[in-house]
Amino acid sequence: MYSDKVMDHFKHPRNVGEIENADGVGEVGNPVCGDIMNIYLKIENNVITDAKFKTFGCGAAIASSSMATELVRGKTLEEAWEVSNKAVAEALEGLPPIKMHCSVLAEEGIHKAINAYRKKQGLPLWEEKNPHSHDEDGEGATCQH
Amino acid sequence: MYSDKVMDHFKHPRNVGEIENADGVGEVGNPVCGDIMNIYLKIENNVITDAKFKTFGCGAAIASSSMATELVRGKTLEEAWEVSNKAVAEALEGLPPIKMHCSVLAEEGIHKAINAYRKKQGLPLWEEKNPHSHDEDGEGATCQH
Amino acid sequence: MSMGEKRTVYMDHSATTYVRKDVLDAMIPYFTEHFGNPSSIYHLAGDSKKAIDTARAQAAKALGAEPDEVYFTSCGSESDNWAIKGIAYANGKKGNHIITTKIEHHAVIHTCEYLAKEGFEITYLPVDKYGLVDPTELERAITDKTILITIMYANNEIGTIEPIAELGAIARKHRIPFHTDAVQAIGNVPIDVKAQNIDLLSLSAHKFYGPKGVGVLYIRKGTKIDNLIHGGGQERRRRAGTENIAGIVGLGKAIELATADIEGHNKRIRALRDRLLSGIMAKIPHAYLNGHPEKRLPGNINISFEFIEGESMLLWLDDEGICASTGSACTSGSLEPSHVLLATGLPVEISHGSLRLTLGDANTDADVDFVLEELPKVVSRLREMSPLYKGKKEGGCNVQ
Amino acid sequence: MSMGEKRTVYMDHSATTYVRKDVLDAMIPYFTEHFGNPSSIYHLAGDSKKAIDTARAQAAKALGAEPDEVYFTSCGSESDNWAIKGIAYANGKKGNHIITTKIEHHAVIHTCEYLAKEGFEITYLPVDKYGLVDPTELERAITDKTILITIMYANNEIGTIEPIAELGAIARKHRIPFHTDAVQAIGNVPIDVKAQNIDLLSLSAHKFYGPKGVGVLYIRKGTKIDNLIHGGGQERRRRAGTENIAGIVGLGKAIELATADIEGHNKRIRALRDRLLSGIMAKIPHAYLNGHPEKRLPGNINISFEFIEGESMLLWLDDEGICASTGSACTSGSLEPSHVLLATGLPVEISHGSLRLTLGDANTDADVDFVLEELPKVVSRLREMSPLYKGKKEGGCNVQ
Ligand SMILES: Cc1ncc(COP(=O)(O)O)c(C=O)c1O
Ligand SMILES: Cc1ncc(COP(=O)(O)O)c(C=O)c1O
Repeated sequence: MYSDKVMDHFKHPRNVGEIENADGVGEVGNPVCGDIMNIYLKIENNVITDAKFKTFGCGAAIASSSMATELVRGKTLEEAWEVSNKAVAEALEGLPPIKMHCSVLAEEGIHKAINAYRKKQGLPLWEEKNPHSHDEDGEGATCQH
Repeated sequence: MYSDKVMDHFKHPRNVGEIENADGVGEVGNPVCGDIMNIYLKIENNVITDAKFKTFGCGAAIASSSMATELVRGKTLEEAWEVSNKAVAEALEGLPPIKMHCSVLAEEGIHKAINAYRKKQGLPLWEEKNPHSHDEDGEGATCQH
Repeated sequence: MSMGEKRTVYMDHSATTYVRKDVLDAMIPYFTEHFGNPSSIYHLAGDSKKAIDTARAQAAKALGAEPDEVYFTSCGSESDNWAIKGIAYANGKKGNHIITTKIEHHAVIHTCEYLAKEGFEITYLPVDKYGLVDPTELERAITDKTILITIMYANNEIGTIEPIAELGAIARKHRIPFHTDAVQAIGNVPIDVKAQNIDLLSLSAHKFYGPKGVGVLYIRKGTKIDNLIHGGGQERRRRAGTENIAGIVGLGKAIELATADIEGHNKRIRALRDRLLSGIMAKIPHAYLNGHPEKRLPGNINISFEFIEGESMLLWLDDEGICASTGSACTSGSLEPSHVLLATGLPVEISHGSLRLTLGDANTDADVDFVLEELPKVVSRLREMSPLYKGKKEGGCNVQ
Repeated sequence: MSMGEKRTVYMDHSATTYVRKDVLDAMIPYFTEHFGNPSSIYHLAGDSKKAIDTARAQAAKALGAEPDEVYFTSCGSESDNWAIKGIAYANGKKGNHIITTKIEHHAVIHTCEYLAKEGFEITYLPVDKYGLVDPTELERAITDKTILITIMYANNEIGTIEPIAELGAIARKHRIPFHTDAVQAIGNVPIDVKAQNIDLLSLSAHKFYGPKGVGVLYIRKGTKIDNLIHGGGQERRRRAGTENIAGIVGLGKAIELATADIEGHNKRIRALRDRLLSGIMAKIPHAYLNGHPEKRLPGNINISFEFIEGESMLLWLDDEGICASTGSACTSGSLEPSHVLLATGLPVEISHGSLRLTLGDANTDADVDFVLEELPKVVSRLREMSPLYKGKKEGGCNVQ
């Protein structure tokens, strides 16, 4: 059901862990939904120098966290903000339709972490899309309560 | 579906044919029902000395005709009248429930032939059961129009 | 086909077929090795899933359909029931009128009768003496309450092939879902659900050298239909039940083989059939062909022999090793002989003497010779003891 | 069980089983040799008829039923649908109330939901924390409109075995037809439909080493029930469709073998299961057994591991060659995790971390050792990357 890339990132997840004194932390998801992602960013001169995650969730959730942290590393905040859920899913060589929400969660986690950093810095927050509204395809199942 | 005895009487039917100047002829059944039996009797001194049949019908109809003519040969009319459909079916080592009406038809054929003889002789007719009412088991399917 | 000591000539392929060796070979690994439940996520289940996908693609290709319009069922009867009840129950608010014909298989007729008891109105279209439905009759029968038209592709008894594309076009024009029972048609007629405007189609693997116990309902995308078997999420949530993987694999392989060269296959079967048919007609008097002379299934012969009854014919033929069938009520335990023969206007008494021979892949010229040798003997043996035949010869009790 | 190069440990027997060799051997001749349609009258068909009679007797014996109370279907789901809709539609004039439970298989629940849309009233009985139905609750739920009680024999997820004889006695007392979905029970629990007052019972061959695509509905003589699949006269006019002879033969053989020595079989499986269960409990903290400690299927283990999610567990286990399943919604594409676990009162977030291991005939001590080796690694690997686990350790975001 999963692409080789997803399986690779699931079995060998990159960047697992926490960053002590992270510059930005994004916590998204809900245990009731079956997935929670915590994203930790280290930011220097507007550039993400390190990214880590901890995730409770299915294979796609773990692989999406892994890929998302890979994708934002080394990027400026502006660039990182543009890393969409689609970009995550594509980098994973696709996700099953019912798993698209995992990539959405990863995007949200990055956004939350960046805004947490901006808040700390006293910078104006960037506008986050509504959580779980990224679902342009009508494909991503989202956990609604 | 048929007993060996039925198959034997079907494949090697006894007494097929007509009797010229028969003393009694019974014609029963209906082409619409899918079975017609003609029973021919030769009667001397109240005893059936010969019995033959012609039958249009299924395997059970042919076997029943064959067995019924066998059973009545050599019997007095009184004895022959008592040869019931059950006796025919039993002599055939059983008939499938939906084929019981074939034995009923054979009994009727014999009765009709005997009464035809009695009529010719100016004797009072014996009371025939209603055609197709022999169905005490509720098992024999009868062709109703 | 030879079996054991005694010769067996199987000419009842419309009743069911044996499973082809290559089909069985394809099925075997799915009983013991690739047995995983396709709903599971482990690798073992992946093999099952892939096998089902392949079979679905094979079935879709044979019908000119998309794979996700193919739903596996347990038999032709289930497919018919699902199509008819599913459409009826899902569209009950729009109307309650269903159009079918007098010559459908019982899987269609009895389902319609059941719905009639629940308040649906059923029109049974008549057929002509060949068993053909008249498209103008169909159009006349349509009302604004009509929610389903179901007409079989080819008749199982007399082999008549209906003008499905024409009938489908009429249904389409009136925007009424069109179902066809194609159980007898697969492998014998080129089918294209798109070109022929078919919205739902039933088929059953055991009629084309696949296994018993597996069928398909094709459902055109967008068709509003209720489920018949509710439960797990199998078949895209439309037909519950753990998939009969081996059966589905067999169906896929069998339909691929059956539709690979329909014309070539038909040519061979038709040649055998035609020789058998003309031989019978030449050798046996008072015999009438039922069904259409040309628009018929390539392997089908259905003949009525006057003055005799079908079951007794079958018993004698069986004794010679010939497997055939009849429309006589005497085999079935029902009082009425074949509703199909009666619908073509054949008198009841003659329909009792009908014989169906349906040829298939394993039949040979020798089989045809053998039947031509034996059948006339059987018919005359039975006629000799028939009081009707005597009547006929003497001009007496003439059945007609 | 070993397959090819890589070790495969199949512990998902409740999902489906492989076909036993002796069962497959029994089936094979019915594909190619004894393939005749049992509705025909020739000898070839006689073999099919006899084979079906034998299988019917085998199934009847396993249930303590009469052979003519056994109806072959295409799967457990069809049997459930037939029982529930058949009783509902046939008795709609008497009442419209059906009693079932919250932990039934979807084949029962979704059928009831379908009927609810058609105007039937459904009571879903609750269960206790072990998944047990309380007979006094059943009795309380009965009204004078109740026309059917349907309660599963043993639960497919948590393995809990319901007090069927007691529940059946209550149904009998109130003269309400009692159906039980015994799909998971066959071969694991001695069944006697007479002693246990069961009026209808569903089973499916692929759960006890028979083929997929064939099941049984037992219907007590005299039970008023509509057909689900209308058509030909098969199964004494109650279930149309040319019989899946090979499948039926397989079911018969499989049920005979599965019920020949239930106690002996259970003893072996239970020993393996208990060693596996206690090993897991000893090695992995924060693990909770779901289902009843004793009243459970001999091969069933269902455990929730806190802080992790089921699908990711399955993927890792699959990578090691271990086939298992979970009640997490993440495998199923539905939003809700297992309705069974929720009905036992397990919090949603914990039910996401459930693992079902169901042992079967081919499992060995080595398999148990292997799972005891690998599973703890998988759980701790996933916990290491779980933010909840960290929360737990630091007393933070504690799920409970
Ligand atoms: C309890 C229960 N009922 C019904 C079913 C459905 O059986 P089948 O998949 O054969 O339709 C299953 C198995 O999936 C089951 O475990
Ligand atoms: C035209 C037609 N429809 C439906 C069926 C039913 O198919 P099955 O026996 O597979 O249910 C048959 C065959 O028996 C058939 O010939």
